[in-house]
Amino acid sequence: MPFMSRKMKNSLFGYLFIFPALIGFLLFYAWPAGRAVGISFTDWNLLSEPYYVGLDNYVDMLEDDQFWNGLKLSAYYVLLNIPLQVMLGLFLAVAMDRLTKSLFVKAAILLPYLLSNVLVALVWLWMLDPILGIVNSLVSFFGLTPQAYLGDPDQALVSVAAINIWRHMGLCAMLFLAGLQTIPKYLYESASLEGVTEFQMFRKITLPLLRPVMVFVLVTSVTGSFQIFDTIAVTTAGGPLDSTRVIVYYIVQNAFSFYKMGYASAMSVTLCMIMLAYTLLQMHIMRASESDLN
Amino acid sequence: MTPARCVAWLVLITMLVVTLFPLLFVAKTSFVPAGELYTTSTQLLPDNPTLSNYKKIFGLLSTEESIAAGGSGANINITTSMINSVIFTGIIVIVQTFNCALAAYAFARIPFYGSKLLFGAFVASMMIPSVVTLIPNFVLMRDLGLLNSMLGMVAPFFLMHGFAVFFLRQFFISLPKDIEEAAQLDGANSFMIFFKIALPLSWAPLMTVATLTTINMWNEFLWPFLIATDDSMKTLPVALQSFKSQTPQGQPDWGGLMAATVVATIPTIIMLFFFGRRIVESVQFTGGK
Amino acid sequence: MANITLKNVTKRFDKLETIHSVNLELCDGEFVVFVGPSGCGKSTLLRLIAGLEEITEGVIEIGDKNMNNIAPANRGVAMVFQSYALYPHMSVRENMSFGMEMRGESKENIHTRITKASHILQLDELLDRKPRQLSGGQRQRVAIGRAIVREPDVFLFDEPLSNLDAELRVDMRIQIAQLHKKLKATMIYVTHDQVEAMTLADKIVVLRAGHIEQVGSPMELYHNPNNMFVAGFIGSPKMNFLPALISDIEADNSVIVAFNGQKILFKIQSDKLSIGDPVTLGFRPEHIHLAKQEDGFHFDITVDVAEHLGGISYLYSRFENNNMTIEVSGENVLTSGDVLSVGIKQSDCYLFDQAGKTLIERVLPNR
Amino acid sequence: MANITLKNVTKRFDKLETIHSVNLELCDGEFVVFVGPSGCGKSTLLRLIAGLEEITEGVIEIGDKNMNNIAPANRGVAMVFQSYALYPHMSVRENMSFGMEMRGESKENIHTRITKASHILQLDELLDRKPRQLSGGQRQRVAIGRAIVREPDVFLFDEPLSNLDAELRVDMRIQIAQLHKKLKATMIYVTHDQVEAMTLADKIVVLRAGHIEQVGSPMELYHNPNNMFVAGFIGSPKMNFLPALISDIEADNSVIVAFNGQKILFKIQSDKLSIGDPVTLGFRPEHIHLAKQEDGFHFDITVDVAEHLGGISYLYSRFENNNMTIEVSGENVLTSGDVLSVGIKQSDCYLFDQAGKTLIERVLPNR
Amino acid sequence: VEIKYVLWDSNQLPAYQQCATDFSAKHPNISVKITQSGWDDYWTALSTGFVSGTAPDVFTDHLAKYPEFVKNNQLVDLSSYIERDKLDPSIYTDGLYEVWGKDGKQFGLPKDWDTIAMIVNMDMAEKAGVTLDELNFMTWNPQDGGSFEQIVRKLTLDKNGNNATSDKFDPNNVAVYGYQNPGAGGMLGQTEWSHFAASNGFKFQDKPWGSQFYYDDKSLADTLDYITGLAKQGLSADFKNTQSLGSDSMFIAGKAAIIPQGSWMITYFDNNVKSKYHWVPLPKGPSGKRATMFNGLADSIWSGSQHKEEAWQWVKYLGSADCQSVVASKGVVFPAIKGMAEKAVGAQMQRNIDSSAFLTMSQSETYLPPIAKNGARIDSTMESAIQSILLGKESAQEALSDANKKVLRYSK
Ligand SMILES: Nc1ncnc2c1ncn2[C@@H]1O[C@H](COP(=O)(O)OP(=O)(O)OP(=O)(O)O)[C@@H](O)[C@H]1O
Ligand SMILES: Nc1ncnc2c1ncn2[C@@H]1O[C@H](COP(=O)(O)OP(=O)(O)OP(=O)(O)O)[C@@H](O)[C@H]1O
Ligand SMILES: [Mg+2]
Ligand SMILES: [Mg+2]
Repeated sequence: MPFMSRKMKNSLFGYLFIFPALIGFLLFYAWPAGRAVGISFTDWNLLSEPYYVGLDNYVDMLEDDQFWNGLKLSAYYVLLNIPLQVMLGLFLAVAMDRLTKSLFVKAAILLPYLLSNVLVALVWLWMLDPILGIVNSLVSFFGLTPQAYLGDPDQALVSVAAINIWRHMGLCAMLFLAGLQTIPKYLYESASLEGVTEFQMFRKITLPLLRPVMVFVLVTSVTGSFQIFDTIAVTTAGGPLDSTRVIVYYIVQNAFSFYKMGYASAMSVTLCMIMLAYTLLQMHIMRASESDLN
Repeated sequence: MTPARCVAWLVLITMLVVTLFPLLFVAKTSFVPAGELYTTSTQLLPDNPTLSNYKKIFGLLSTEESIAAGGSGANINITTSMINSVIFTGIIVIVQTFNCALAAYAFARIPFYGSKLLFGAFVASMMIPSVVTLIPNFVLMRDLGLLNSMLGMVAPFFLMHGFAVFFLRQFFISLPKDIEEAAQLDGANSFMIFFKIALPLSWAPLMTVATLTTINMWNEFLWPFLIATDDSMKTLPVALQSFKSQTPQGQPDWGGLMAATVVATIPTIIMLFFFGRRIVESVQFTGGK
Repeated sequence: MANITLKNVTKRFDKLETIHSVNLELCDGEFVVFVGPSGCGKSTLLRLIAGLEEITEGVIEIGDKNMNNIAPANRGVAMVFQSYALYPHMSVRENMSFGMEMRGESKENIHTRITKASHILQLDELLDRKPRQLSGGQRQRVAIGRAIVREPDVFLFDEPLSNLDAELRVDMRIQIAQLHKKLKATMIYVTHDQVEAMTLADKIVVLRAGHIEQVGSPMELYHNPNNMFVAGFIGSPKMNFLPALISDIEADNSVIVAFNGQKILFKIQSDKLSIGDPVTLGFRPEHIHLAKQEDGFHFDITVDVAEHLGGISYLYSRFENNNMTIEVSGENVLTSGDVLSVGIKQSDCYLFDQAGKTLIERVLPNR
Repeated sequence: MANITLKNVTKRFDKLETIHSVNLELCDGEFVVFVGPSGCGKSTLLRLIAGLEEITEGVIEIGDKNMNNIAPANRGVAMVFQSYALYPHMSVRENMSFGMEMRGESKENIHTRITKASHILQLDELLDRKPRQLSGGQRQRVAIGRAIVREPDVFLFDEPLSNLDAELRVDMRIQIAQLHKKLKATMIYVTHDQVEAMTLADKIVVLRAGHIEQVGSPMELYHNPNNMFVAGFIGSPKMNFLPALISDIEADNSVIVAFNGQKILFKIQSDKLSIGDPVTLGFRPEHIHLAKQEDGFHFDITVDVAEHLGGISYLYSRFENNNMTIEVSGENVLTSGDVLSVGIKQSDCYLFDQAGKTLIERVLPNR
Repeated sequence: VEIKYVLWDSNQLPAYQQCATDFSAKHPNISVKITQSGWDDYWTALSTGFVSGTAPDVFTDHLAKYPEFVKNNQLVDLSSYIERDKLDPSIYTDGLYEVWGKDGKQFGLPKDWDTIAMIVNMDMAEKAGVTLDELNFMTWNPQDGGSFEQIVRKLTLDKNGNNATSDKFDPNNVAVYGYQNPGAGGMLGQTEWSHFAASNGFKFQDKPWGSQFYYDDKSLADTLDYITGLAKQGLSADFKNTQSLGSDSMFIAGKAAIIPQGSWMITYFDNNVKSKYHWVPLPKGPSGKRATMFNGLADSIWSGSQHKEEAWQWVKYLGSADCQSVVASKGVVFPAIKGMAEKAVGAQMQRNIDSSAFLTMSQSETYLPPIAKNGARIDSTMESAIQSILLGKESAQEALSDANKKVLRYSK
């Protein structure tokens, strides 16, 4: 088709390639999301007809302490969760790449992720029970002071973060491990001849070349953490003393307990915007669309 | 072994212990008879190991026996739900991974109108809270008459997932360009390059995504729960949810829950060992100089 | 029909202009060699012709058809990449058959062609290996094989023999020459090897920093380089350049050049020259004799370094403050510090004006 | 001290044995060149010495210390990879400084060394580019630069100049020779270029299919190749081989060889020879004259292809059913089909027995 | 016609399955398909069903949830059916029928009821010299705790085996807690505090559906102060230490000697408690009476049902003596129809479970759980407030006053 410019031809191919995914996106994401934006301007309790209230929901939201508290807790949770999770995941991945190729280690590291969120939460709920749990009995065994963990407003969110780190560390490691495979081995050979230490190789070769995957992990794990719900629903239900009532928990509560779907939608839209802004920033800063390998 | 490596090994082993310990706890609890759950909760081994929890899972106990063993009286057809789960997960993993790989490749390599915007939108799809999508999607399934059907169960998942698209694209951008250029000169069109070059070179990320999708879908509860109301359609997590809390204040049937977990996890563990090798056995990019 | 025309082809990477408005016409079935210093734009030109890079300005035509918007796949070219670009996940055989499969060649056809090519390239025993299990030279041969089995209209070879040993290289060179004869395809060949360039080319294109310096047959370039750059670039070791002066201009374009106290008459266009102008004399190392020549210059040099290669030796020497390289054939035991008297025939001398442009137009030897 | 000893070094990839029990001693400060056909194991040997591959059997010692279990980082070697192995995310400058920085060299030190190296390698203007923005030859120079700024005890060069143009190549060759003189480091150098091998090497190691065929100085190999393989491999174009016969054995190791109806006496060990044995005569292309020589063979050849390179021409010819390559210097217009009478001096002849082993031991020219 | 019916308690599933079988025998044209799902998922599925029009025809309803459904017309008003079929509401235990009605409409037929009692570890009681008699007749007041507290003190042991009546008792190293408060309890305090408070004169609400709430009443504040005080003295575990597995598990594990719990847990405890135990009535409070929340479930019909008539037949059957006697005979819960509870207790007796304490409680002063729209929000507010009291972050009176203000706003 010589009458078509290269760009047009590319576009044809491009859309053919994304066609199935695009359908899925439009049907199951774009349309509900668009609807949610619409609903956010209404008062809707799920069961009866919504009616238009303009920006009321957004105004309410700005004045709602619980909303701000939820956002703050979510942000705090992300800060507790991500650095450690990513660092541990990275360490594991590098260890699996450079230390041992053992399939057992690989499988073992991913095992926690095989359990569903809810199950993981239940298991830890049990183990972290201050009186009956095995963790405190280990803690006492080592002569330390038993803690209340999920029951203590000061520790609850940290405990939830720890649970999630435990579950997701292996996932992170898997993602990074896949990323490590793209780094040509000869770079390490070359570096090792230059007398570069393992740690320096990590810093100067692995990390920079892992960038595309790193952006991915950062974006998905941060936005994923922002959406933490299951674990909290199972372990603390937002308590004690609201110390774990993170934003999504609050949104779900509004939607399905308080039947305030309009308000929940407004908060969802806002949350979505915040995450999107973060994502765009992160992807821009880390040049997500470029790879140094090309 | 250098000291750095020794330290690394130590840390790795510590992390392995921390990782595995709770799982041992799960396994242990699955062998604890009701009534000893709380008295042995700080022990590593059960005092009187029993298989009754497993019998419960496999429906080998009558309802009354099962209730007496601290369980619920729910009837579980584990074979059916296991088969359903395999079909459900299988369809999604295969179709979704394929669709996402296609899309990811286009986003990485084909400069088409609107690609940046659409990619952004796909990434953003991961950030839409499920509160927002649940009901519209459910209504859509109802309107399409897909309630209680396998198609309805897989519908929101099998066409695309932002996670997979994003992940795979990040790999496709790292593929050596000159190899694809060589393929272009060899007369391959974009589809051929995708199938013959990009896909085979991306075994590691593809397997990683497939593995993660398998795990997620194997555990997916809410959607199949809502769609599949028929016993014959239930997936494993839906069938096993009766081991979770029954009443607002009640405790789950811990022993049953843990046994169910062990049983439900075994297929994924097998899969992990099966695919694990592929995951890291990637092609090194040594086609060049 | 695969004549190739480049019209004002310009290529910029970001702001960096690498190819500057290049014009070039290559005839169908011609064997064209691109030479030029490292980084002058040879590979870039090939990639532009193949369509792997978009041209910033200008037009590329193959077989009289504008190719600017034609995808690489449809240009009918095969290329040996400087970096090989083998498919890492495919065996050697698959690497070679891929292109043919894409074009729907029959199984037998593919098989015969691969068998033949792998035989020529001495790859028979490696057909089932993956690229990572090959040595550098073996990979390079696979890259060649991948291109030649395709039998396209246009071949683009980017230093295809650089990693092969001398013997294989000669072999391959001959094979490529034969292939060219057989297929009558247009071939563009980038090389740094003088012998390859001189022996294979119908036409050599000398590039410098994104410009074309001269286009011509090998003998033309050897005997009549346009300028000092081409003169220095064609021939190895490089031509020696020494400063001289115009001491007199007689009628009839007879110019007398003074060098080392000797004066010799050259028959050259004298229009733009005036007495006292500095000029540059060029002598090729292989034209310098260890004895005074009748009708020519002679002078004494001091050997700095002597390299003995067996059949010939290179003497890196000094004349006054100029470096001189001399090729001496036959056994000898010359070494550093030796002072030699050397001579060169007038007919072997090259002469360039101040701007480096040639002053002598030689008649090519011809049977 | 960086003498290198290989004792029974064997390397197997899976089941494939690539290096077969190699023994080699390289002295401290020596310049050693590895040559051999493509795929013979040169790169593998370098990688074994560097410690990038584990040796399957045997011992490698550097400076008399067993290196088998020493990490590459601690062997004190720098290597130019055949595939360059540049860090794709670092600029040229960073590529070169990386190793030094990591070893804590001072900023100024790094700076001066890089400035110097980049000047030598003509990379000054490319220091801030990333590898992907470089041409093939530029990348190769960066790879060289990265190795030489390190100034280690042992250099391993794997075809470091293969992608450079002739002029640059000569330059670089001289620079490497000077570097060797200055640093007195042990250098191992893989090349396919005869000139490089002959001019740089203190010692040449000829490899074939994972075996060492011969070790010696360039002149030794040129004049006294152990066998036909080495004879054929050293020197370009390749030596011509023609079949001959032992027609008579006189006393005193005087053997008479019959070829083309001519009989000539060679002074060689006659113990293992008997009358009527077939032998192989070797003539180097550069030793064949276009005239009958006193004391030597002469015969008529038919030119198949004539390659004119300017200063010299190669005539690919036939004598009876044997291919012959002849180097002719000076201008000429010989071409395909010409029949020439050629001669060769007895002293330029090589002679090999049936198994290909040399029969003549020559005294090397020496001042 | 197939009627879809859902419930959340799997313990009851066998009984209702039996009912369904019997029902189908009587109504050959109607079959009943029962689906059971756990508490949380149950309500999610139900909401989605309402929104999308795919909810089950009949479902087990809860007092805390139904006001919202009523408000949004999701429930069928049964009064006309009841009238038509001349159903007699007085067969149900008093109060159970009325709470499911509003303004003359009726939204459910009662299926069962529950009360609260205390379960006591008798091995410990015997060791501490506490008799069953003493336990059966405990008294309580917010000042000194009455005989209840005395018993609790005797049952509380530190690591060295000293009980809390002794001077040597170490409140920071308790091995067994005499009494364990289950938690904060939200707006109901069903097992947590409402029984203490009610016996201290507390009242939730002016009337069902009323907009007046009395959470700021001193009677409640005193009660909560008292409960908080128990933990301070080491007689109960701290609130924050009991939020994971909770008091039930502590009791089963032998870490708590007495806990309050509802009748729906009878079977569970019997299956899990290995030591000797006994259910005893709640203590009498300052009012001189025992008090317990009297709560019940009902079956409702969804207004979107396509088969309302058949659904009604099923609901009617569920609320009939035929079905409820089946339920009673299984001894899982106490059916709503008068006299059936005794039958259930009898059935339990046959399994060596003495659940008569619950009957006793049902015959003492009972009160209904509060009913209001925006129940979930009120619940959430109260939960936070009471947590902060139990955690010692705020004084009871203050926290309750603040909370009640919010509650009043929501209930308007
Ligand atoms: N990883 C590998 N697995 C199997 N065989 C290999 C591997 N690497 C190299 N070889 C084989 O070992 C032999 C020696 O390879 P090596 O790279 O040392 O050759 P070389 O002498 O450097 O050749 P060249 O001049 O072509 O670079 C070759 O035949 C090659 O095919
Ligand atoms: N992607 C790029 N971005 C910027 N500059 C580039 C890029 N690719 C090539 N160049 C520059 O363009 C010039 C020409 O490069 P090219 O690869 O065509 O050289 P070449 O003639 O093939 O050299 P060589 O003989 O070394 O392979 C070089 O100076 C190179 O640095
Ligand atoms: Mg190039
Ligand atoms: Mg090599």
